[in-house]
Amino acid sequence: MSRLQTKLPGLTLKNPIMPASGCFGFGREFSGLYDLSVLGAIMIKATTEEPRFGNPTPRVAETPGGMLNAIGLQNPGLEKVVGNEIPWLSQFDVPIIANVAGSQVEDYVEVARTISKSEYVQALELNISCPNVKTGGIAFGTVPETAKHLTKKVKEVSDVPVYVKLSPNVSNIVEMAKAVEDGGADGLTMINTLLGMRIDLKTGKPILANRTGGLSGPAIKPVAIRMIYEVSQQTTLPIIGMGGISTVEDILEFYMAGASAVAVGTANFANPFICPELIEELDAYLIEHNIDHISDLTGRSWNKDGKRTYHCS
Amino acid sequence: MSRLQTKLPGLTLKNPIMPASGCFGFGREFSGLYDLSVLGAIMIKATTEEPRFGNPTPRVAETPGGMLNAIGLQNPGLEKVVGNEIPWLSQFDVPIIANVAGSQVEDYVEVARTISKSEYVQALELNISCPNVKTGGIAFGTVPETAKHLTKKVKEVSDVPVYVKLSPNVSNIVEMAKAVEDGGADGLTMINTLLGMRIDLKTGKPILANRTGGLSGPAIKPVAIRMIYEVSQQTTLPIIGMGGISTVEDILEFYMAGASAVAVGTANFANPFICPELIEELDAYLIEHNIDHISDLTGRSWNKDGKRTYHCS
Amino acid sequence: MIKKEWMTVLSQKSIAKNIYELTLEGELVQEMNEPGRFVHLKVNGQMMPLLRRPISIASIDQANSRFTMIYRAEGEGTKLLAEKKAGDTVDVLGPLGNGFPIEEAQPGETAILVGGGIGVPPLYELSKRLNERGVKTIHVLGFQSANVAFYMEKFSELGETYAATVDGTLGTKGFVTDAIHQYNLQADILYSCGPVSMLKALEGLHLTKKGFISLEERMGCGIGACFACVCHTQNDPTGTEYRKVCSDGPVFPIGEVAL
Amino acid sequence: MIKKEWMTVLSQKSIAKNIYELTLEGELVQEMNEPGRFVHLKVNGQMMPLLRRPISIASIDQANSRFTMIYRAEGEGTKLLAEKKAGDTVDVLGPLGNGFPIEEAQPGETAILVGGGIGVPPLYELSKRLNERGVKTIHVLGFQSANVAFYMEKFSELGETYAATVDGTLGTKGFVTDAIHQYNLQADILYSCGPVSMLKALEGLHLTKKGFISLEERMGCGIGACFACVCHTQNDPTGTEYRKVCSDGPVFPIGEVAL
Ligand SMILES: Cc1cc2nc3c(=O)[nH]c(=O)nc-3n(C[C@H](O)[C@H](O)[C@H](O)COP(=O)(O)OP(=O)(O)OC[C@H]3O[C@@H](n4cnc5c(N)ncnc54)[C@H](O)[C@@H]3O)c2cc1C
Ligand SMILES: Cc1cc2nc3c(=O)[nH]c(=O)nc-3n(C[C@H](O)[C@H](O)[C@H](O)COP(=O)(O)OP(=O)(O)OC[C@H]3O[C@@H](n4cnc5c(N)ncnc54)[C@H](O)[C@@H]3O)c2cc1C
Ligand SMILES: Cc1cc2nc3c(=O)[nH]c(=O)nc-3n(C[C@H](O)[C@H](O)[C@H](O)COP(=O)(O)O)c2cc1C
Ligand SMILES: Cc1cc2nc3c(=O)[nH]c(=O)nc-3n(C[C@H](O)[C@H](O)[C@H](O)COP(=O)(O)O)c2cc1C
Ligand code: FES
Ligand code: FES
Repeated sequence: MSRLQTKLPGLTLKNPIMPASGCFGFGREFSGLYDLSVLGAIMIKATTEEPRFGNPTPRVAETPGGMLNAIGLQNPGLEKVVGNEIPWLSQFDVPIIANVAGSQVEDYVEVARTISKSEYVQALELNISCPNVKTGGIAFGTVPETAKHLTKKVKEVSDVPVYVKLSPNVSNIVEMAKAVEDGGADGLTMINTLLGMRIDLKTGKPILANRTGGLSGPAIKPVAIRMIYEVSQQTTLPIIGMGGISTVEDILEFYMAGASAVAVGTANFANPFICPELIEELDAYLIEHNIDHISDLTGRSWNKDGKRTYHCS
Repeated sequence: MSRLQTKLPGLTLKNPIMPASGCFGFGREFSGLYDLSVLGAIMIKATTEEPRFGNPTPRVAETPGGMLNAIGLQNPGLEKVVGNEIPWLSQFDVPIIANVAGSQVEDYVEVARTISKSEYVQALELNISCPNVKTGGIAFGTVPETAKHLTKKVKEVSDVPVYVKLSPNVSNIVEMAKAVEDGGADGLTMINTLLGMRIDLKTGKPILANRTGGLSGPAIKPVAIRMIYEVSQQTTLPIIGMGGISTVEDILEFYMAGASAVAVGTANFANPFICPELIEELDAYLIEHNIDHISDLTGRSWNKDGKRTYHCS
Repeated sequence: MIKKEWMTVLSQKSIAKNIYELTLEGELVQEMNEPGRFVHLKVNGQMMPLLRRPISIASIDQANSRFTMIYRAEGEGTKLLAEKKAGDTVDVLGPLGNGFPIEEAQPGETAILVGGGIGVPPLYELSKRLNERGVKTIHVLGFQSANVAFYMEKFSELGETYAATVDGTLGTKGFVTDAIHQYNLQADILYSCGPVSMLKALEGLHLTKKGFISLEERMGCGIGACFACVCHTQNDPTGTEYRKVCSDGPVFPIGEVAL
Repeated sequence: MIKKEWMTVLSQKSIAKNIYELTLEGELVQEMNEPGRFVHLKVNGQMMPLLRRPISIASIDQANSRFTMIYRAEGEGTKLLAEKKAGDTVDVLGPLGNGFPIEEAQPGETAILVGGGIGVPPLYELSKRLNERGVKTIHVLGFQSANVAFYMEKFSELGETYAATVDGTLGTKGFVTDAIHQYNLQADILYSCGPVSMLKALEGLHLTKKGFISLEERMGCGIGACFACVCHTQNDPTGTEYRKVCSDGPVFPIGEVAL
C-alpha cells in the first residue's frame, strides 16, 4: 500500500487514516475487534497531569447528523498513561500520537515533557480546544497570542514534534493557525468540536449534565472543510484533518481541501470497524482512479498540482 | 390562538412563527401557496442600497443534515424594495421585518433610514453576519465594538425597533450580544449561518462558485440552541431564534433555550407549507399539554418560571 | 397551481445503465399542462437528504392521472429514489417552472428537438404534443455511450431520430452538433435541453430563427423565492438583471439568458 | 467475541402500547452466553440517526440462531426500528457488556427478579437460566400502567409473578417495592434491572445478602472506549475511580457503583 504511505513531521505512517483522540480510548477495546497495526496511527485520549473523572452523565446526546459530547477529559492521569497505557499499546506496530491537555500552561508543559519522553510516543497533539480549562477559559484555543505562547512553551520541552489541535469556535481560524505556527508548531490537527447544546423536552433541561458539549460528526464536516481550505493556503504546516469523516469520499474531500492525513472520530461509534474498512477502500479507490499517491490530492481544490511539502518520500 | 399571540418590541404577532430572511424572498412566490396572513411575521430578503446580482452560481450545496448557500445578498435594491415589494406585501395582514445589509456603516444607515420610514415595516433586522462586506470584512458581526457602533448609528435613524442578527462564527457570542445591546438594539435574531464549504470530488473544486457559503438547516441547531441559551441569560433583549427549525419539537427547544419567537429558513425548501403547518401544530401542542401561553416556555431550561420580559400582554 | 402531494409509485424500471423510468400516480397530474415543466421531489420523509431534487416531466397521462420521469441515479437522493417500488410514495412538489411553448411552432412546420443525456426526457412529452399539433419533429439525442442511451425507439415513433455518442457506440461519433452537420438537418424551430456546453454550441449554429432551451441549475426552493438558481441575461450580462431558472425558466427563448 | 452482523428480522410484533418484541436471526447468537448482556443496534444504513441504540437481550435460542429483544418505540431510532418487517435486516453489534452471574445463585436457593418497565426484558432469559439451574425464581415487574405491561404470563410459567403499576391498573398500586412489602417477599439473591430510582429503593431494602443490578446510561461506543457511560463507585463516590456501564456493566453487584 505504498500509495498510502505518508510522512509527516515525526511520523512515518503506513497509511494516513487514524482514530481521533477521545473516540478510541487507549486502544484496548478496539484491539479486541481488529489488529491495531493496520492503522496509520492512533491518537490516544487526552492526558492530563492528574487523573480526571470528567463530567457527570449524561455525557453524550444525539443531534441531526451529529452528536454532542461532554466527557470532560476523563483519563487516568499522566503517570498511568505513560506507565501502563502507552507501553501496552506499543505492542502494536502503530505510531502513537499523544493528546495533551491541561488547565494552565504549566500543566500542558508538564504533561508534554513527560509524555514526549516515552520511547513509544511519536508526536504530541496539543488539545487547546477544551472548554474546561481553568486559567483563561477557552482562551488557549481562541486567543492567538495565548495559543502561540502555549505552543512555544510546549515546544521547548517536547522531545517529539508538536501538532496543535485547533478549535473551530473562532471567527478567524487562519489567525489561530498562524499564531501556533509562529509558536513553533510542527503541524495542525483540525477541527475539534463546535460548542453546542440539546434540550430534553420532557425535563426542559439540557440533556448533557454539563449543559453544553462538543458537536462532532457529519454535521460539522462543511465547517472542517472550509477551515482546512483556508488554513492550508496560509500556512506551510501539514494538517491532519477531521470532523465528520465516515466515507472514502469524505477523506478525498479533506485531502482536496488541504489535509495531509485524516482522523476518524465519531464514526467509530456507528461502525467500530470503520478505520480498517476505510484504509482498504481508500487504497482501492486510488488504484481504480489511477492516483499514484494519496498526497497528490492534498490541496487539489486550490492548487493545480496538488503537491505539498509533506508526502511520501 | 391567543396562546400564540406574541408581543415583541414593535411587533404584535398572531403567532411567533415567521419565515427567516432569504428563504422567502419578498413573499410573492409563497403567496401562491397559502395565505400569508396566517404567518406571525415575514422577514424579507436582505435589502441593500443598490440592486445586487449576488454571486455566480452554483449558489447552493447540500451537506449532511444541512445546506450551504452563497446567494450574495441578491436583491432589487432599496428603491424597488420600498417602492414595490413592501407595498405589495402589505396587502396581507402580517407584520414585515426588513432585513438590512450593506458594505459599510453608511450603507446600513441609509437603508435603515429609508426602509424604516415605510409605513408597512414594523421592525428592522440588521444583518451583520454577511461574509461579503467591503469595509472591515466580517468585522461587523465578529468585532463587538464595530457591531455596537453600527447598531448605534442605525438606531439613530430608524423609526422602528431594531433587531440585530448575530453571526455564530465567533468565540464569544455573549460578548457580541452585549455589545449590540449597549448599542441600543431592541432585540436579537440568531443565528445566521456558519461558514462552511463542500468540494465536488469530480472537479476537485468547491461546489459553490463563491467557494465558501453559509451552513444552515438541522445540522446547526445545536449551535443555535447553545448560543440562545447563553445569550438569553446574559441580556434582557428578546430573541427571535432560528437555525434548523423544522418541527414543533424544535420550536419548543428554541423556546426552552431562551427564544421569544422563532423563524424558519431552510425548512421552507423541503416543505413550502412548513410555516402554516407548524403554526397549527404548535397551537395543538400547547392545548394538549395544557400550556397557557407559548411564552411560558421561554428560558425554561435555565429559568424555573420560564417567564421573561416579553410575552403576550 | 403548484401542489404538494404524496404520489404513488406505479412502476419503476431501469432502462439503461443507472437510468430509471419512474411513473407516479396522483391528483397533481391534473395540473400538468405543458411539456418542459418539472417537479421537485423529496425522496424520503426524513431529514437527509435535506433538499428536494428537480426532475423534468417526461410524459403525462392525464386520463389516468399518471406521469413519467426519467432520471439518472447518481448522488445520494437519486439513488434513494431508485430504490422505490410500486406502491411506495414520493413527496412531489409541482408542477414548477415554465415549459416549452408549443404554440410557437405552427402546424406544418418542422421542429428539431435536441437533447443531451438527462436533458432528453422533457423532449418526449414535447414531441408528442408537437406531433398532435401537426408539427413535424426531428430528434437528435446525444449520450456519452450506447449503454446510457434510452428512448431511441419511442422518439423514432414520433419522427426522424438521430443519435450521437461521445464514444461512437451509437449513431454519430461526437456531439449532437456533429450529427446535425452530418445529416445536414434543417428546421423552423429548435427546442433543446441538455448541458450548457451543448446549448451554447447550438446557439452558435443559428440553425433556426426561433429556438427555446431548457437550463439546469442547483436549486433551493424551486419556486422562485431563494435566488439560488439565477442567471444573467444576454442584455445585461454583468449587471443586475436576472432570470430565475426555477420560476422564469427552466425554458427560455434562445438569446434571453447568458449561458 | 464482539461481532458486527447484519441480522435478519424473523418477526416483529407489538406486545403492548408502543412495546415491540423483535426476533433476529444470525451467527452472532452463537456468541450470546450470558443473560443481561446487550446489543448495540444501528437502525438503518444511513447517517441519521447517527448513534447505535443499546437494547438488552431478552431471550436466546442458540439452537435456531435467534434471539429476541423487547423495546419501547419512543424516540427517532426505536421508532424506525419498529418499522422493520420480517426479512429486513438490522446492523447488530454485540454481544456487549457483562451479564447477570447465574452461578451466584445456588440450586435450591430462591432468586427474586425485579424489573421496571423496559428493564424487564433481560430478566426473562435470566429467569429461564436460573430455573434450568434449579433456582426458584420470584418475579416482581413494575409498569406505569396495565397497557404497557408485557410478559406477565411468560414469567408466570417460570415462577411466582407479581405486578405493580403506578396507576393500579394491574397488580399492586404503586412501585415494585410496594409489591415486595405487600406480599412480604423473601429470597436469597436479588437480580434487578430498571430505572435508577427503583434500583436505589431496592438497595435500601437490604432484601437479600447478594444482589446484582443492571444500569442504563446514554452511550457512545458501547464497548468501553469513549468514556460516555461511566459512573462513580460507592468506594470513591466523588473521586476518579469509575466503572463503565457498557463494558464493566451493565450488571454490577449491589454496592459497587454509586447510584
Ligand atoms: C429543471 C431541472 C430538470 C431536471 N430534469 C432532470 C431529469 O429529467 N432527469 C435527470 O436525471 N436529472 C434531471 N435534472 C438534474 C437533477 O436535478 C440532478 O441530477 C439531481 O438533482 C442530482 O441529485 P442527486 O441526489 O443525484 O445528487 P447529489 O449530489 O446528492 O445532489 C446534491 C444537491 O445538488 C443538486 N444537484 C446535483 N446535481 C445537480 C444538477 N445537475 N442539476 C441541478 N441540481 C443538482 C441536487 O438537487 C441536490 O440539491 C434536472 C435539473 C433541473 C434543474
Ligand atoms: C444496557 C442498556 C440496555 C437497554 N435495554 C433496553 C431494552 O431492552 N428495551 C428498551 O426498550 N430499552 C432499553 N434500553 C434503553 C434504550 O437504549 C433507549 O430507550 C433507546 O436508546 C432510546 O432510543 P430512541 O431512538 O428511542 O430515542 P432518542 O431520543 O432518539 O435517542 C437519542 C440518543 O439517546 C440515547 N438514549 C435515549 N434514551 C436512552 C436511555 N434511556 N438509555 C440509554 N440511551 C438512551 C439513544 O441511545 C440515542 O443515542 C437499554 C439501555 C441500555 C443502556
Ligand atoms: C466522545 C468524544 C470524545 C472526544 N475527546 C477528545 C479528547 O479527549 N481530545 C481531543 O483533542 N479531542 C477529543 N474529541 C474530538 C475528536 O477528536 C474530533 O476532533 C472531533 O470529534 C471531530 O471529529 P469527528 O466528527 O470525526 O468525531 C472527542 C470527540 C468525541 C466525540
Ligand atoms: C438561501 C438562504 C438565503 C439567506 N439569505 C439571508 C439574508 O438575505 N439575510 C439574512 O439575514 N439571512 C439570510 N439567510 C440566513 C437565514 O435567515 C437563517 O438565519 C439561517 O438560514 C438559519 O436558519 P435555518 O437553518 O432555518 O435556515 C439565508 C439562508 C439561506 C438558506
Ligand atoms: S431555486 Fe429558489 S429561486 Fe430558484
Ligand atoms: S459507551 Fe463508550 S465507554 Fe461506554
